[in-house]
Amino acid sequence: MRDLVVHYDTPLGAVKATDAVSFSLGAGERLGIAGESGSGKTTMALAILRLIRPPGRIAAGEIWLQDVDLMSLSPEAMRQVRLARIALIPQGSMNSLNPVTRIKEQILDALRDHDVRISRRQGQERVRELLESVGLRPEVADMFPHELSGGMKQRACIAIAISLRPRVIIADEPTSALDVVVQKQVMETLAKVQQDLGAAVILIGHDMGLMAQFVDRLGVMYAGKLVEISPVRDIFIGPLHPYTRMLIASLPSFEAKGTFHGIPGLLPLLRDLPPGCAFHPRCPHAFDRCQRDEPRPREIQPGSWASCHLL
Amino acid sequence: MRVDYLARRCGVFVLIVWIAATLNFFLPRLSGQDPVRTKLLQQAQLGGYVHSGIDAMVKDYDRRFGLDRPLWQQYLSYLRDAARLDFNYSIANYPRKVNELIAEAVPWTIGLLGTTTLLSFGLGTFLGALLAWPGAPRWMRYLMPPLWALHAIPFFLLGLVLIYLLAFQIQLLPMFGGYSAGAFPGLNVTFVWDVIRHAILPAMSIVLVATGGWALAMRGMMVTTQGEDYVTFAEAKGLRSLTIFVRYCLRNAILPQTTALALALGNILSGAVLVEVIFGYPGIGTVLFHAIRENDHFLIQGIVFTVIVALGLATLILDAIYPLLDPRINYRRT
Amino acid sequence: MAHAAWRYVRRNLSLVVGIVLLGLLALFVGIGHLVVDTGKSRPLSAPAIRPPSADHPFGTDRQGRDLLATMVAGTPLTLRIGFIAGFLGVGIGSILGFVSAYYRGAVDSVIRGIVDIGLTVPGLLVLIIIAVSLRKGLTVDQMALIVASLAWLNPARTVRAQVLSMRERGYVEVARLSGMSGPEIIVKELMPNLLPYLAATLVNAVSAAILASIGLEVLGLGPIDSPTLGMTLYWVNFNAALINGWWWWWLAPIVIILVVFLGLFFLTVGLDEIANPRLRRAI
Amino acid sequence: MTPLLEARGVTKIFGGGLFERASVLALENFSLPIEAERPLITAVVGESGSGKTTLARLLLGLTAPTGGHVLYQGRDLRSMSRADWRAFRRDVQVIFQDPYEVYNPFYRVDHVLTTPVAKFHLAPSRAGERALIEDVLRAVGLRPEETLGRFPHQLSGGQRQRVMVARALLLKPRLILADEPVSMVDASLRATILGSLRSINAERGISIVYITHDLATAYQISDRIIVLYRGAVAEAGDVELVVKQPRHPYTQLLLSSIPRASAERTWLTDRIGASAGRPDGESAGCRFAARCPSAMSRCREVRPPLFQTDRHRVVACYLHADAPAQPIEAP
Repeated sequence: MRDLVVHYDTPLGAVKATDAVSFSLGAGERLGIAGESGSGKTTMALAILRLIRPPGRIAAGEIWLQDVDLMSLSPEAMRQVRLARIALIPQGSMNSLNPVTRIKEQILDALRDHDVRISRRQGQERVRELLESVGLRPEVADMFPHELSGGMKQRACIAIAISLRPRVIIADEPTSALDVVVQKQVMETLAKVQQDLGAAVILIGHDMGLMAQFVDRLGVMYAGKLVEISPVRDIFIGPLHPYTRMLIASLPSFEAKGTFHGIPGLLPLLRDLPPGCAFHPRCPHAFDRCQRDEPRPREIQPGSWASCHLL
Repeated sequence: MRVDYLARRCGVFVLIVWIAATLNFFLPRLSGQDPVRTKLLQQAQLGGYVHSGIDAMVKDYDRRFGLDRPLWQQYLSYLRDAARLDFNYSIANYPRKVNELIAEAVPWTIGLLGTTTLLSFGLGTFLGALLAWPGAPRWMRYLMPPLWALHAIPFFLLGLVLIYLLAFQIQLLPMFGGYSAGAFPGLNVTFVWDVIRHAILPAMSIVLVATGGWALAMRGMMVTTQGEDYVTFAEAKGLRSLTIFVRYCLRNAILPQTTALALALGNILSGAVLVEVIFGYPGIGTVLFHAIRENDHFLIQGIVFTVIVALGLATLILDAIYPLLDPRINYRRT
Repeated sequence: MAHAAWRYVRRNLSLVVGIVLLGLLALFVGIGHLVVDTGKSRPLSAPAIRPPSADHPFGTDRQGRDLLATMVAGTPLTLRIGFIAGFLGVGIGSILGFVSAYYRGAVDSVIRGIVDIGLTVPGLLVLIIIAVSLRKGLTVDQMALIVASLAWLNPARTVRAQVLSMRERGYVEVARLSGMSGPEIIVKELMPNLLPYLAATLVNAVSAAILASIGLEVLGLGPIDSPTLGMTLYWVNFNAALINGWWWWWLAPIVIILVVFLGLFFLTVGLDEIANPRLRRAI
Repeated sequence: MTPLLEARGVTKIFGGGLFERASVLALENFSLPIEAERPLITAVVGESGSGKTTLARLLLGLTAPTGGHVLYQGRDLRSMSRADWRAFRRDVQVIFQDPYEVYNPFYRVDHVLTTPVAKFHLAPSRAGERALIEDVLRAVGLRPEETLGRFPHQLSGGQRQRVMVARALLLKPRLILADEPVSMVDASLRATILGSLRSINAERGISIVYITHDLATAYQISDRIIVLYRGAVAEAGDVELVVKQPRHPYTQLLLSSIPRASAERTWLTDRIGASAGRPDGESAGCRFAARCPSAMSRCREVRPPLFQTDRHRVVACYLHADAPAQPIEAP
């Protein structure tokens, strides 16, 4: 992804949901994108699949999948890419499955629309195989979404996502509504299927603990900008950007009891962002340059990028 | 689970039938004196060749519903009659039985009402769905304002306008009645064609108005479903827009539309009664109109009871169909 | 609140169209009463069957009524029936809806049962039975009461549904924990959010009541001697004005009824837009 | 000393009426005394369906228990007079979970603050009211001029939740019941709100019952903790003991399932976790038996009592049957 800019047209003027976001993803790599609400992380994920609907629109930027710029594809060509090469696992809290059709139908209709010619029997077999690979009993194929628990619904979505052996899986807060025990089982399933497929995973979320334990590299977004992106171990050992540092410090931990380091100030409103670096009103190290010009992302250490005037 | 859902629906139906009979019995007695009896006596004094029959009827009426009899006994005998669908003789067209008159009129109303309701529901739902589909042709958008305006007018009003334009001015279609005066009813092509020509205007006045309503409702529902999460995920699955439109949006938007149909049956029928009166169409509506004009209580009560029961049945059928469309119904209690 | 309301009206076209239509009607009736002698709406007060002319702008009918006078006198009567029945219906309906939704229990299931069944039964037929039984000379107000007897069903259902959804909201519990009593919560917490819905339900009820009253009158069950719009249509049908080509006889009532229904319809759409605006989310 | 608020052998069953389907046992024989003298922060931790929100509504008197008693200063809520209820409302206040649901869209946010002041006559004059409100707003880290006069949709989730905390402070309660107060708030603001709850307890001596699914925040803020599993207490006691040396298999499973925000990678194991499956129906024995790795036959027959394994910890598990069992409260 190079310099992606997504605008939302509102009665109060165009709002930049993501602003010049760039990053690269290796084959089979697990990249985490962490950020709080309004940071633009979900918008960025939907932009990759070109699913931004009005009033939103992709204003600028390129998204390369190996040697193809997705922005240049025709709508029909882009449709072919979805699921076959880039698949989405939706948010856990949403009702992402069609409430009135059985699970097997929702797997087979994806295969059919990607011109996969298989007989009915082969279809049933493929469905059973997919459900088993995500730890679901074969009977689930004939059940309706309302008959499944939260965890089972997410596993069904994972089964759908991997049905065409995609190269990239985007998981947008896949376990946000699940209990912590079920979350672990779902994430273990995701890890296993990713290894079997050798696919790359982009995990979008706000749970820093989940990021620490699952991803290889972590990007942190704030007010539509990618403020830092580094290997996950380095981020937790020595975070570069002040926001990342304060975010990690605010997390409840089992070591330091009774200490509370919140980040003062308010979350920024995308429609009237402060000049210069968007974080400067809340940043304890802010100095005059931070209020004037916007910091550019620079490679501070090999593989670690951050955009902050301090560095 | 489905059985007790249906059992409850049948219970509601039986309740509706009981209420129809009770309304018929108690409402006339609201004003203290018994209007049915006064009408009978008036008819008896008229005399004429049917005199003797009317006298017998008055005696029989007094025997069963005489004011000396306790009210609940009268009520019980009325319920027994209603259960046997026996509504006595029609006072105005004695010696013809009320059931005969109703039986003659019912096919016409079912023909008119059945076809127009299904036509307007089907057309309206399809049109509404299409209007919400981004892939729909551009000119469809200009269809919205006229549908809006038509939807606000009562059926019979449009009926009057249509009669004036298409029947009176251009004489394209017959203006009145169910079939030409001289035609001899029979299952031959000419008679059937004659009936159809007579039914076109009444049918049009219902369909043009009702279709707008269904289209508006469906379009609203389609717009809501298009915003649902399972549609976003369907797009992310790379499904063809037609698959998404039919199997994800339409399939879910049709549910509230069916419920709305069940609720709207009562109003549709009330509107149709007036259309029949305006067109002199030989259905239940016109028979009711004449019965009212001649104060023929037995005929009025017979028609009201039959129509309420028929509507209760139609609602029951729709309720039975609904779980087939929505699998969640038999899972959780309604 | 006033500023927000004005911004909505400017952006809310249907509300404006509705108000304009009903305004025109009010103007017509208002000026009519000044200019026209409504006495002429009685039979034999003008030569029969005259097409529109200088001294009878709307023409005359077979019984010798001047149609302009009839329209000017009749329209307010029909609207009166609609408003009385509408207000009574919404009044009774919302109280029942409130009580059953807020206090739940046996009361709720009884009211819900009556409303659900009441709405499946075609209202017009029940009204016919009532009207036929009270056959002796009906007045306009009696007509309104008859229509009102069923007009409360729909408002009860919509208000109950609204209150049920609001009652579960967190702010009702916060209000209770802040020391507010049941009735206070209804007035202070639920009522303000309900007003836009109530307004839309009221306009709907008035529209339905007018339709029902015209329906009864066309069937001949209306107040025989009063010049309401429905009775005019009854005489149109009674004298087969259509077949005889007396077009002016039915054109006037139809145009007015059209304006009434269209006006009320756009008003409802406009009020619905205010009740649940889709644009109220801040980014 | 009679506790300020006490749940004694409380049971709550939903449904089970004439027409309803199977009844749902939300809470079973739950006891919790809350003293006012030693203002503690008690955390109640459990997954969805553990009965923790039902417990909150029972303690607030918003729903009546099917069995057992909820006592305010020794008096059962159901037999309290209007005056008792007013005192109860002043002494026990609440912070709800969803900051978007608790504000009436028709009013400005000031409405949730001015109503309790008016209803409980907390301030003699308008100026007094203004001062009181500004004081509690500052106590939760909000600037009054940035908050008052605004409509709810003009404030962020975090700001709204802090206004709710301020509202609870207005009445100077002796107990605040917080039902998942930070689960819908962003991480950076979560710590600020938890911090203000902690300081309220320490500086103003207000006991707090903190209900959550997040064991980490529970550990960080509370003094004692109760772990609920499907309506029954699995383990309870001093938070250091329960979290650092968990005894009940369920508590151990909870702790091992939480991904730690640290550089070490201990969370992901390669085997597929036991498929959660849908827990089978109401078993007479321990409700965790179906998922418990060390379940014994005894576990499936009889509900385990609370065994007192340490001075400040009880565990409902037969693995510790050697410890003395607490008598089951007579409902």
